[in-house]
Amino acid sequence: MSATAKPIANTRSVTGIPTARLITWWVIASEIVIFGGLLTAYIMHRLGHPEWAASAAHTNTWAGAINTFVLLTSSLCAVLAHKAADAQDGPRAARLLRLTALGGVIFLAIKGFEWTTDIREGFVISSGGFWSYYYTLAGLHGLHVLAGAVIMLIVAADAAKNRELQRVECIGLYWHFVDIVWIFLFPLLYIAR
Amino acid sequence: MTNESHVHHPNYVKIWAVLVALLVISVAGSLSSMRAVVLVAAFGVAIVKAYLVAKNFMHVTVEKRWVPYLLVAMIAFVVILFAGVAPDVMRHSGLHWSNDAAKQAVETGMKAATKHE
Amino acid sequence: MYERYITAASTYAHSIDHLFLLIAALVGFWLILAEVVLFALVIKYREKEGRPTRHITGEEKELHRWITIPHVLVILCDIVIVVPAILVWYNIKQAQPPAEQTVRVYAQQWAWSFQEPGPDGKLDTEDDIRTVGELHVTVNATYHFELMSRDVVHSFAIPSFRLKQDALPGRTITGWFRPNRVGTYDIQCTQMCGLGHALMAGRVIVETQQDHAAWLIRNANPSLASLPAAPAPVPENTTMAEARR
Amino acid sequence: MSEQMQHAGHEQAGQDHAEPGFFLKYCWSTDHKIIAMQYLFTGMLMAVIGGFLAYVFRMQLGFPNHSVPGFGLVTPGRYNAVVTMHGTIMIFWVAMPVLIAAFGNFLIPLMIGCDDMAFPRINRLSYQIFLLSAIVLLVSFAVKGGAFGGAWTAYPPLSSNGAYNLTPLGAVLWLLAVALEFVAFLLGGINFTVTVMNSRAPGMKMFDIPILIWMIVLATVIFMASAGPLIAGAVMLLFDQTLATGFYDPQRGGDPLLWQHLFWFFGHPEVYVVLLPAMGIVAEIIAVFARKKLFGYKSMLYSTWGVGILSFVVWAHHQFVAGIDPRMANVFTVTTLLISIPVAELVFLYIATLYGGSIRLDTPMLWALGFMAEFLIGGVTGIFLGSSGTDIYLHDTYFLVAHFHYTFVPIAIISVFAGITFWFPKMFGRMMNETLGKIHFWGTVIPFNVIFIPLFITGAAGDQRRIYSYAQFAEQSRPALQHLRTTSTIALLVMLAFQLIFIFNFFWSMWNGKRAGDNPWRSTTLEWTVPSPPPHGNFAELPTVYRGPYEYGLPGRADDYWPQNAPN
Repeated sequence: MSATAKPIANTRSVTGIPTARLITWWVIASEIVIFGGLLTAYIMHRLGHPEWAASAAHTNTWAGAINTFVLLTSSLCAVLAHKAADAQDGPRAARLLRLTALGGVIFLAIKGFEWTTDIREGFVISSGGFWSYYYTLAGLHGLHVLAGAVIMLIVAADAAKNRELQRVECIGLYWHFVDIVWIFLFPLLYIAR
Repeated sequence: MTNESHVHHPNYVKIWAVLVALLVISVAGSLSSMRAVVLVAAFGVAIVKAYLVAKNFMHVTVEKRWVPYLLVAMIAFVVILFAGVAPDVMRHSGLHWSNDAAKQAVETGMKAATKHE
Repeated sequence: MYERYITAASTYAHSIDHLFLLIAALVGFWLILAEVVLFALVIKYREKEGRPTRHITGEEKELHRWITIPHVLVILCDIVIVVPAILVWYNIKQAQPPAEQTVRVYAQQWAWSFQEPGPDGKLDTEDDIRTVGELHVTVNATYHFELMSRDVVHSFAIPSFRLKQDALPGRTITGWFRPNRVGTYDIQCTQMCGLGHALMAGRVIVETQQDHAAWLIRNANPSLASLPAAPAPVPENTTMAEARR
Repeated sequence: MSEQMQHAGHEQAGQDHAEPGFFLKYCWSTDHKIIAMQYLFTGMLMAVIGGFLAYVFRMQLGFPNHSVPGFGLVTPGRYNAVVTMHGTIMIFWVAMPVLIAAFGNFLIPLMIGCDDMAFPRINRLSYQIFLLSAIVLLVSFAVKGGAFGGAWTAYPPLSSNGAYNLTPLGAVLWLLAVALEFVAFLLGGINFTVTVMNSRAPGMKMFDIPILIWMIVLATVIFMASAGPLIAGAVMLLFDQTLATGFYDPQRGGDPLLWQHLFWFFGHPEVYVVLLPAMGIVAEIIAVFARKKLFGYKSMLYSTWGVGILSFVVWAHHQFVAGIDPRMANVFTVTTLLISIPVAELVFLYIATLYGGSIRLDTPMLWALGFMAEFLIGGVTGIFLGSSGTDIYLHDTYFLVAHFHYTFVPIAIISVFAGITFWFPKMFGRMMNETLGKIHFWGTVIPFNVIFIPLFITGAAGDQRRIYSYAQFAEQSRPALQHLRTTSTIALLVMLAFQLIFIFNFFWSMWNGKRAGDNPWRSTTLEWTVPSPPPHGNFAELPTVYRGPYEYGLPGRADDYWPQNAPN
């Protein structure tokens, strides 16, 4: 994994932003329109269908709030990992990244508990307009959390050996974006009624 | 790859504390019975939180100028989409058309909801 | 010119045809001009021994004029097109003249069915006439139609009327037409609607007032029918096959 | 998908220096040139399939209810599947992979002067996902119920409900294939953008980038920004098909119009996604063969930006009569005609580039000029459809079909042939045969016009599209119209026959063509400074750029061209 094995194209930086961070920004830009499209559809239907409020009342606001707290805290760990990586402290960055990934796992566990309860009460994805959007939006977001956590662990394994430390910041950027999406999903799915 | 830091690291724990405080506000707001309070506490706070994360954790403000422009442009495209679609999908009737199915769904849904309460 | 290819049988058919011709004239002029210039330049500047090319950046004022002037003219033509285009649209799809008759059109896989008022001239009364595949209308009367679909997206098109409107399930869309020529014309479905899309044909029969009145009497109520073999009104959800039986 | 991206970025970057085996070299390579060839050949294979489908339905239309040789009787269900697949394949599996992915992969690193893409393994992954998507699509022909037949626009509830489309499996596979294809192009496109932004040769400033590279990057950015909502929409449609949700089902709180909006919000920019690379190819070629600097490089660039941005605000002109609020149609008519402003500017600039040149009519130039002459027709006929008033009548008729084929055939066929004949020497180190090339050119372009001019007339006479037989329609089954349809079919057969010449020329020249040398066309851009075909790593010594890409015919120089990397 020496830097020379990379193509020179990868090491150039005409814009002044390293390629790894540049591609992360583009990935985030493309994710904005994906989530944006889904949220647009949901918001339009939600505003047009006041009766969905009754369904929305069944969601567990406390589970959503705890999950928001978990993600905010994991974001803190991610940015502290970035700080550690900037200080060339790979092992510390790795520890913090693993903590971030743990946050992601806790998030998914709470989500799993929440969905199990919903499904037990008979609210499945095909139970109505609100529930379809609820599961699709949270599911797509959960998939991003899962993916982020897996990548985070891979980056952490390298960072522990002080390798590829620039990736710590990139995965952090992605994680903060996932966090921001949840910051909007929380009021949209759990509070508005 | 340069390992020189391009950002100055603020006190992240303090920002996290502010974010958690905002979260408490939005949850507390949701317990209010006034619709306006709920909505402001929910969405006003969400925008502030998103801004804080983008500024302090993602360092958008110290990144090259075009990066925030790019992200805002993407949001603008979504807004254009919303503006173009809402007259047909969000509203249930318009000039010479009426979305009977949606109207009926709202009506029966609202009836069921009031009966429930 | 247009009528050589397809009859114009409604009041707004000609306004669409005229718009078509206007656009054809304007864009035709630009198309021919551009093609002529293109070919002329290719012929004029074919490679010749000893003739060097000219080094031009395209930012020289006296040359860029040749782009700017036609460009401004193109924008003028755009305005000349967009104003009548919107006017035609407005008159057909937005402004609706008051209805003399209202009919209901149902699209389904793969048939058109119609609900027309009986002799009393009102919809949703006992003497309503329900037909499948055939719409009977009076010439020179303004019709409103309420368009609905029972399953997927269809499109209600009568080429001779220059009429087209998609039918969406769950929605009622209102439109109008005023036939001005007696005859029988095709109704097409122009939105892919599944296996029988190409078989989803109908006919609109434009009749004189007398003929239409006679048709109404024949079909409105079997007990009033002058002919013993008059078909019974077709129930709303009959398929085409059943109706033909 | 970001997961795969980050993951791929994490693997070992080492290149085997020992001679790799066939599989590693051609199927598992991260070399941008090999990946370009993979895209090119997959695209060409899909073009053969798409062309065969065109042959099948044109035979049915030209000679109704006769068994089609090589296919059999075209039943209504088969007809629907064949037209649906023709549209889907030609746009997503021919135009996109060949124009953007193949030319982009091959040319971006060469033209900006670096050794590979910034993320070679993402590039490889992109092709692998693309290949998978193509296989999924082709498999759908073989499943129970057959391939999806609900048109390439896949409007629900027809596409979402198996009871309506009668191809429950085919519809799901179709949607999966399209979604996978989008993922492949998002991965590839983001890689393109990052490479061009960050990995340019020293000295290559914004306005020194060849216009083709600009256009490919703008196209991928437009794709990325417009595909997002449709990806979300596709997930919703997939759930409607498989999990019994009701996103698009009006009986259950959904709205079928939502899909139409999401689809066309992507679908219209998609036109420019494939148009821009095609125009870029043509620009490169006319500059070289007219020995001229592009007329107004910056105006060209700004117009392209204008087209890109405007393409996001015109989408509902595909839906004028689809049941949208009629007042919205006025907004979209105005924006649609606005787009003619930058496009007219572009066309004028292209034509003006010829002025004062020294034009050689080699095969690539013939194709490039053919593109301009034919695309003009496609462009101006769009005005009829963008004007809401005439669209009421012309919407979904063969007039529309002829219009967009006059845009898409120049884009996906003519400009691709221009690009292949132009860069063939660089790709394979040998020249293509000029005589065969010219025969193929005339044998393609003349029948192309004979196919589609009659269809303008049948469309104006009221022929609606996607109809396997007009027997049910009295006005449409007149013999005069049938003669036109038959003419069109025969012209298609002629055009297809001439493609055999191209296939022969392509493979014959690959091994037997005249050796090309580094710079057979005496061009200025960087890809012509390396050996043909370029070795692994492209440049023996990475170049430095001193000037813009189109310095032809400078007075006072011995050569009539001045390469970008020549210090003086």
